[in-house]
Amino acid sequence: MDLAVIERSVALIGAIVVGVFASIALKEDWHAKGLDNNTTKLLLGLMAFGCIMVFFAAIGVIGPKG
Amino acid sequence: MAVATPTTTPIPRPVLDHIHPEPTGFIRKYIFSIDHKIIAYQYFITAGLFFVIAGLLAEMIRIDLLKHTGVLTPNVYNQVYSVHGSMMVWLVIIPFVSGAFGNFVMPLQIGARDVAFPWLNLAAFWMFPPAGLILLASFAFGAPDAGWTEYPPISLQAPFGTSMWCIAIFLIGISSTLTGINFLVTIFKMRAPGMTFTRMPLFVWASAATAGLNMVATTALAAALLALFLERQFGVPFYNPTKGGSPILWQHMFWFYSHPAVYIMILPAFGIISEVLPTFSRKPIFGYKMIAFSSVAIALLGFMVWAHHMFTSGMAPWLQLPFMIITMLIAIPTGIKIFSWMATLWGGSIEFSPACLFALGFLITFTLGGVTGFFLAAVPADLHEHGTYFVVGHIHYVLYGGSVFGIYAGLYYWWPKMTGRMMNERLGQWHAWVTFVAFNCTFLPMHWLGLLGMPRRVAMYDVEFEFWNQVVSICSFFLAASTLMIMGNMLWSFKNGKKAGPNPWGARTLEWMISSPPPYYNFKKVPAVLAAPYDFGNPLPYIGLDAEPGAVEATPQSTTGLVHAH
Amino acid sequence: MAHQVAKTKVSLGPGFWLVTAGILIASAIMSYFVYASGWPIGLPQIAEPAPEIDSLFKFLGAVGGTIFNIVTGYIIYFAIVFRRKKSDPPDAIGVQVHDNPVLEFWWTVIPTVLVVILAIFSTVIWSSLQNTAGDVLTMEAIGHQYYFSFRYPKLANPVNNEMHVPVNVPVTLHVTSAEPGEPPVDHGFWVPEVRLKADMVPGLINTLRFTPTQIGGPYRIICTEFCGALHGTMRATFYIDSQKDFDKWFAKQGGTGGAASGGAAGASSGIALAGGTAAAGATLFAAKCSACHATDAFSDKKVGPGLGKIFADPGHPKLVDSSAPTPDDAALIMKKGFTGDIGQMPDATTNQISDGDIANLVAYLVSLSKK
Amino acid sequence: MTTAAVEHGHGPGDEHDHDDGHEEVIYRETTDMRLLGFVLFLCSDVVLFSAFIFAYLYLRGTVDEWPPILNGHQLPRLDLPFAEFNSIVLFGSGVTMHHALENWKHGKVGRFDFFMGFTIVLGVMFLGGQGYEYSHAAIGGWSGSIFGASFFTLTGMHGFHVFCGVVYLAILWWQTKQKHYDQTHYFGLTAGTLYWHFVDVIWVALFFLFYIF
Repeated sequence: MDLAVIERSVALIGAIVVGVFASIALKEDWHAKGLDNNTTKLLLGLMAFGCIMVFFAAIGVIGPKG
Repeated sequence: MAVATPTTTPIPRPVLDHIHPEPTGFIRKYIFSIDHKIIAYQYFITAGLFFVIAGLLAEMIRIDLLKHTGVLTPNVYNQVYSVHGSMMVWLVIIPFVSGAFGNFVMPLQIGARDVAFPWLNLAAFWMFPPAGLILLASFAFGAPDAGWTEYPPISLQAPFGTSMWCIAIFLIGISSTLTGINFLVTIFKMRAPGMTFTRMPLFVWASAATAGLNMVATTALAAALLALFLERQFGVPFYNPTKGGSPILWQHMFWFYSHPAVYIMILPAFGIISEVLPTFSRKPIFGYKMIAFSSVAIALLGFMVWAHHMFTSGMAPWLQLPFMIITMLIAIPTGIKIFSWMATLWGGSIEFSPACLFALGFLITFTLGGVTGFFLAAVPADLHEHGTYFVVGHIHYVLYGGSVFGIYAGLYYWWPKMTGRMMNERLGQWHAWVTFVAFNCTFLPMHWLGLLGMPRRVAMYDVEFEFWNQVVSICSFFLAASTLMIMGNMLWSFKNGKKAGPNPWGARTLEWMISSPPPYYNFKKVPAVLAAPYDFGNPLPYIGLDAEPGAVEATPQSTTGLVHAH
Repeated sequence: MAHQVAKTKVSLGPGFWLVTAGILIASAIMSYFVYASGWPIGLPQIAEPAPEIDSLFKFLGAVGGTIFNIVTGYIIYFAIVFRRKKSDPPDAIGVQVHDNPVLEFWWTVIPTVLVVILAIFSTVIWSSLQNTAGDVLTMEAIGHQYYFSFRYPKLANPVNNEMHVPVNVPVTLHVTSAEPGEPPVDHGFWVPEVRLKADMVPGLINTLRFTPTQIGGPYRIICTEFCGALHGTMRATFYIDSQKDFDKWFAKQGGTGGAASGGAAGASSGIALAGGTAAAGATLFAAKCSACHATDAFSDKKVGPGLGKIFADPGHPKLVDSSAPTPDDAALIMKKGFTGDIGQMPDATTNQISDGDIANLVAYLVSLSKK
Repeated sequence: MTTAAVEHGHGPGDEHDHDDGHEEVIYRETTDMRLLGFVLFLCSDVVLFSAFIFAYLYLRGTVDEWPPILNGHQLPRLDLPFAEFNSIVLFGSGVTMHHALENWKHGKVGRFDFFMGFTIVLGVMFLGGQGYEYSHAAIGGWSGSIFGASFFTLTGMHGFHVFCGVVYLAILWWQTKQKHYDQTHYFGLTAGTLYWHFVDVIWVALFFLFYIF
């Protein structure tokens, strides 16, 4: 039970940190051209979205109820 | 465009000049060669071998159906037709059209020295023979018997052979996925300077569309096969209704690949026809852009129609309508192709070489196959036809009368380029005629058998169908015999076929600008392309092409670019 | 131009229009025969919607045949007229024409129009197959290795390998495969003379709707999905009887008053329903039944159907003699359990309800239907 | 520098004498082709996962309630909090990998090593977490129900990809130690990074589909 609380809080903090770093990385090579950079941008963006999802899951906004 | 003028300045492409040294030693040269031509020859030989085996299996089917009670025991019969179908689709036609023709012709036509990833090419080929052997070996363990579609749940109860079938097809799937990736990169990145997309030969367009399909669709099949294998071997419930799975799920996943697979099999044949017809009617292909784009359109639409194989399987009725309508839409780009080919014949100077005869036969049989396809697309009609011999007739019209006729045309067309020797024209023409007649006598009656109530995949059938089945069987023996004619022709050309020279047909695409068989590096110097191919009136649109002496002079004097070396 | 020997004809070719006329006339004649004859199927049309489906076949045949004639005709014509003659020099070339926008426009538009017409026609026929009108006789066909069995309402046991339906009675046929205990395999149900087919997939119920119009038989019922070694031998016979003959046959099969649609075990439940009280039933229903059954219309399915108006519910499938289910039918189902096209329900022992409970529940259901 | 270019520009045992510029173009163009090939490979891999995801959603659609009922009991949901934790481990590794590549581009080999090692550690941690999850997921095992089938197959395939990724990154790291790459010739590292990001993104989908949805 309290293990779950620990996991949640770690995930919460982690989500913020990782999300921020991911967005920064995204912002940095936003103007970079080339197939590799564009693919990276797409993937990083999706990963940032993943962080947002984890964030909301951790604060219990989304996820199965009950 | 009347005169060939450079509309784009050819950029130097050092990577095109990059060459890996010719291997010495038999193994590296002929067994594990990375030369796309050698690999193409390997595909030709292997797929040809499987073609013979699968053909013999087909004759076993027809022998069984000589009597309405069946000749073989039902178990054997079911295994025979299932392996026949699987082999013809995955081990014969697909390797032939993309592995063999794609590998040999496509790099030559875009002026490349090899494909983008030669080692990948080598790896892709060497997944192919083992797959075939595994499938054949499955006979020892109880071969798959539920048809080439292997619908669960019955395929879950079949003996171990079906798991071997999964493995074999999975290998083939990986092989064609890798080939697809390889070809796409090759076509995108390795075209000769100045060869814009609209200057690519139409076979290259077809290869590109096919490669795309291979790359995307085949992994879906891999997933379906993996799930089937896991369920068979470890009881993981995906398809078994008694454990909560869904048999229909397999049908969705299987057909999501296997309908595009139909286009994987037919698009390269389209490409071959689009090369053969201009050459032998000495005319530019009619409506180049329409033909090229229709290939892409067909490839894209091909992904949205898979469920038309499942109209009777039990899906939401309203879903039937979109699938029916999109399926019917495919008739439009296909029709455009057919009409453009007809218009290419018009006003030509048509030379009835075997390749041309097969191309003409293709137009007729494939049109019929398309018409019956329309019968099957219309849901209410399909409710009567589904699972009958009408379907069997239809698929043989599109796969035999389509793909195989295209393969024959391509073989006669590129044989001189591949071997450096001519085949026997007369014998080839006989082959074309015999094949055409025997083919139609074999597969046309199947449509009526089906409509009158003969279901497919049966070892025995109602007695009233016996007469027509015997007709079909006898004609199929002639069809099989006709295959011997081209084999004999090949042997003949090896023994006493006369030297072909670089360009025996007076064709205008790049592969004919170099000696036959092509040298290891294909092009001594990679040429620059100034205009579209097929403009027979104009000088050849290639510069900097330092080919073998006497091959071609691209001078205004030579009207066709045709010069008889020797 | 450099190529002195190029064919420079402006005409479409000798006798082009003659050939065109020939192709069109041939197509017209062919289409006429398609409609005049039984082409392409020629089997009797023993039930709705066979005639509609055949009309689609004929239309497709006429259109497709015409397209085929046009393609084949012109190809042969071009091949003959534009062949390379012995006299032509080796580097003779054809007319150097690349495209013709007008032509290409038309041969894109005309097929598109044709496709649209065909799609509309097919859709119209398709929708006629979807109609749920009538729904008088609701029955089941079940595929086994290697025979068919047919469940009739009010018939205790399924009938094997013989399907009788009364003429002019709309039939709703639910097909499935593999009852519990059998190895699950696909089968197919096809009566060519009816032109309808449905796969019999284990764990899935597909539905065919048709109205027999011609007394006759036997016709073939054919399995059209591979179902094992003897798939080819899997047949049953199909008869369309007059209502009287059908009733006679039905009686011979042991059809009597009793169970509800879908065919649970026959006869009477033998439970004294008089003593039941609706109030006790209500509490029992909440405890035992409400998990699977709603108390509103029959069509409102939870796991089982809604039972609110079961004794006065238009949504409830009618029986062969179009009589509604009786309280005793309900009691019987609670006692014996139920297996049928609308689902399954365990029997009284599994549900742990006594005969008295059943009596109370029935009383409750009756009270619901009265509301 | 030249070693790198030769490694990449040419097949093994290729003997030309090239001037440097020519060599650079060769390298650029081959890298270009390999990149496209690699991205196409990722696309077909996406289809593989999509097919299984389709299977999962299809099967899920065939039952009235989710998780499904096995032997009369409804199966439990999966352990969401732990999954959140584990996801962050994987996403974090994606960020560290990104920084590893950036540092390599700027020639900061020391920091590259740090982040590379960090990435691999996180990857291994994620795999361990999956192992923990597998041992605790009480959903009737792989072959118990459609839930177990789709969950263990999909996450198993993803785990296999992660495992391959860890090995791949380790090899790349070793290659950097072999002076295989330099500041301008590092296609292998680009490919590794793309692959690792790809694995992360697949997990985003799986996390949503199995834990949230």
